[in-house]
Amino acid sequence: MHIAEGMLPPLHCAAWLAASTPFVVHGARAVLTTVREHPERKLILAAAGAFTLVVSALKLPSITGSSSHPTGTGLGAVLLRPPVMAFLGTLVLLFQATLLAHGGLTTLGANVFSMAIVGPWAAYGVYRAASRLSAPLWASVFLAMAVANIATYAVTSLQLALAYPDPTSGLGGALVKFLALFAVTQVPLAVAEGLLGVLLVGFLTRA
Amino acid sequence: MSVHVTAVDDAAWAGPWRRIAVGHKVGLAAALVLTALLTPAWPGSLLVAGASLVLMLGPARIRPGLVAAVALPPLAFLVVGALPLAVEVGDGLRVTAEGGLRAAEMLAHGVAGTLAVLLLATTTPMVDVLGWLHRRGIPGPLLEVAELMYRLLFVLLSSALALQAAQAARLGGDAPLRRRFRSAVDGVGTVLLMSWRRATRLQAGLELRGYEESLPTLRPVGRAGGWGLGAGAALVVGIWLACWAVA
Amino acid sequence: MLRAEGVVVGYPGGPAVLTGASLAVAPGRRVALLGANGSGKTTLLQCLAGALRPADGRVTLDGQPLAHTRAALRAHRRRIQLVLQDPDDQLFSADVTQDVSFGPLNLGLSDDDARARTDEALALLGIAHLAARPTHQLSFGERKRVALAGAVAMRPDVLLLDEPTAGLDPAGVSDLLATLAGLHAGIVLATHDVDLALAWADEVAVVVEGRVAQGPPSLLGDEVLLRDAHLRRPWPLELAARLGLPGAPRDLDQLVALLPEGSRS
Amino acid sequence: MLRAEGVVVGYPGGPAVLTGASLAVAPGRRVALLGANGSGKTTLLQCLAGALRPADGRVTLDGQPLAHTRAALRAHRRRIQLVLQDPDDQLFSADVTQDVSFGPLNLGLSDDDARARTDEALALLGIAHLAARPTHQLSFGERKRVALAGAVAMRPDVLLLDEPTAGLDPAGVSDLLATLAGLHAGIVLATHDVDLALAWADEVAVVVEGRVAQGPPSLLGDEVLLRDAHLRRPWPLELAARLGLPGAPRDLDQLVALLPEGSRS
Repeated sequence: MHIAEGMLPPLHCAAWLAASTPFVVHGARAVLTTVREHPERKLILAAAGAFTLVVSALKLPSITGSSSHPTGTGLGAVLLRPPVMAFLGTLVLLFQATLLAHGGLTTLGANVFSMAIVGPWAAYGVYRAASRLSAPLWASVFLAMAVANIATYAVTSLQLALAYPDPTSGLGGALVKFLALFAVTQVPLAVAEGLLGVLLVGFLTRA
Repeated sequence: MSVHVTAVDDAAWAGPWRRIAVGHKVGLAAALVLTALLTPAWPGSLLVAGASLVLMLGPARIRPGLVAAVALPPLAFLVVGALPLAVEVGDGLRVTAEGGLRAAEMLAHGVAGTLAVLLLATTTPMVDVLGWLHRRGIPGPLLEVAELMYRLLFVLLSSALALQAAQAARLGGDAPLRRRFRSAVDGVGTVLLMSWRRATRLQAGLELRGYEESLPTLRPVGRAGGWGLGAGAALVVGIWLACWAVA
Repeated sequence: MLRAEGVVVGYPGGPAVLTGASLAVAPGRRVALLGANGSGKTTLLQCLAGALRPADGRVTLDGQPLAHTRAALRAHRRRIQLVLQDPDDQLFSADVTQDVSFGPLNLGLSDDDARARTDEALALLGIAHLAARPTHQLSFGERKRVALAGAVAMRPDVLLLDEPTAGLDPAGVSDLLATLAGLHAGIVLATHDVDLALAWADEVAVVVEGRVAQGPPSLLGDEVLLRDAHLRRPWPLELAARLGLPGAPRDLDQLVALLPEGSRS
Repeated sequence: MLRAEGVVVGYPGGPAVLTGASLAVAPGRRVALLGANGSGKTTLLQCLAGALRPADGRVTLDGQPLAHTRAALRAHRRRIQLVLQDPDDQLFSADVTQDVSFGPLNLGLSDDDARARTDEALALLGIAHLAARPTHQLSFGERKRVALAGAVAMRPDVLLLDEPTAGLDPAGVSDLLATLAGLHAGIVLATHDVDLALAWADEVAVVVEGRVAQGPPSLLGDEVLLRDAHLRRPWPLELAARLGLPGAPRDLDQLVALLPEGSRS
């Protein structure tokens, strides 16, 4: 779920950019260290980014009847770790903004924060916690994928609510409005994405 | 949607603005985006939206159908995103004139900003932007990852689209939801395996060409159009002056 | 009878690929579709399969024009199946049986019936031994056969094959042609191989400048047509022409039979 | 002189692919490497290119055995270039000039020299008009040429080409062969096409059961060898054998010249 260009006031754009930058720089450093030691990882990282982009352009049949686009950041976080996802996710968002007009440039910081930072970290945290509680693999994967999606959606709603607080009920009211509006599409999508993760693991073990 | 992935990029490669220096295009688009954001919706956003459209359809010679097709999805999201602004939550929900105005203003900023970004997207291939960033000091290995991603994107995309068409040809669309979801996941898994295979094979293929640590290539040289820079600056200044006059 | 009638297709921003292409495939006929790289062979096959909607002209099946509605396409795909050149564009399941059973299950068959169809298709293609193998571990030739089995399992009236012999060695090509001979379907086989087309086909169809010239295999002796199509003359016809032999030999045996006694020792 | 001497290669969990394969490529020679799918042609090319380290046997260049150290491999790749069958395994850059310039820049050439080399390679391959085109918009045949240009721009002593004609139409094949004739390098061309091998090569090398039989093109008349290799006899040799003609004609002209007067009209 991307915040479109122009939707956030200038100060908010700057603030989210400032909040995202350290994570992205940290991720970029991690990538630089990796590819200096293992140049072959460049290809794998590029393929992972390209895969994320392609999957985000594919339609999945969804429960609500309309088709939905999975984000895949949960899977990426589990496989590649969140710092790398912060960098790759930023690239993906940049590509989406300039190839598809999906998202935007001034809203890049905000989108990076929700999709490439909070989503992956939440997924990674849930996955590790579930694994530590010796949950079965399918359950850990389901939770990681679903939580990445839900966390992204919650942060996006918060970002919009902060920018546009409700005149009477303030931030809380605005947050409820945005959460409720996007819940229609995002909650089924989160479930679908969790299922996708589970089935994907099944596919990969058989293939 | 998937059609647009290549449509914007194709237009950017083929259009007459491809040859204009990237820095100038980035500068113009950035100035327009910021103007859309910083000036009042009337007349700032309106002027930015108009200027972006005129530039795309005029000198940059982008097909109107393409602009419409690409602008539509973000527009839909903008409209949906603006709805809550029109509604107030107090004791129940209330639509107010004030809220409607706020929603309309956000919509105006959004449409103008989106069109300004599209001006860059439809005239400048992503890789040109990456090359420009390289000259601005972004470390080479990071940009190489981005460039490889750009190349692999098209390789994987064509396979993924063919895979979807092949599923449809075998009546994939007629299966019950459960099986449709399942085959969609199998498709995603196949593309994932393909990504891995493509990456390792490209690695091997590049090693044969002498790849060890870096991937140096010649960079396309853009033509700096002096008058273009001046006209762009004049345009943005003009919009600001108009806003000041209205205020 | 499957027909393309005056089909026009262009891609956005480019010139038209097909400018009025017509092709007829009678039941059970073997048609070789020839043409240079980029001539529009694949595009024409996609139109015939209903995967692409022509800008002008139409595709008909038994005289009924194909409408691009969901129901009409479904009915069309039950009878017409296209097999792509690259099996990796078509195979997506974890194992062979699962992949081949995809179509039959989508036809609404029961699990048992779908399994029977799948086994039958694998047997016809001579790959019953691959049934339980993971798809992604097969060799190129094996993947091509699995992709073909997936189409055969739908029991189509017409099979459209895009370069099925590309990348196969001579033994693989012979095996494949022998397999195709055992199928009860009309076949349109797109290929670059003029010798193969001459030896195998009931009819040939040459894509030239966006249109199609269809006729008997001896059409491949027409020098002007071949030059325009960027193809060469098949060697039996070329040799027969050079030696001034009468008739249109389709392979070595027919050529040798045409030679005067004196030249055989 | 590039040589493989008694090369043995196996893949984990499978039988050996090459069991003692030897091949010699003299400077400037054109060698056609033939064999069935999966016979080990590609594996042998990879050994020659230094991409694969044989379990036994060795690869030598001008008598020097190839060591698999980083420096030795780098030196080897400056002189020996392998072009893979699938161009998407070697093209990585956004546009054609960028891609082809990688090798020369990697050799340490200046931007100007690299640009000159790139332009030269594009001109040699007849694709100067593609210089500024994005890689992903090219057709398959065009991408194959760009991949080849990337290797040619390195000015190698030997070019190893894995199925360079696969997927090309007859005109594309002729163009490619004409282009190759203009290069000053030894060439090893792996192919399934026995007719092409016979007409083009100075020498042929047939991979059979893990070993290589190398000899003059007339070797392709050896029925036992071809049967073991799952190949067929090229048609000029087949026809000459059927007619009991003396000699080994390599193409139509030579075949016609061999025929007795009476059979030409």
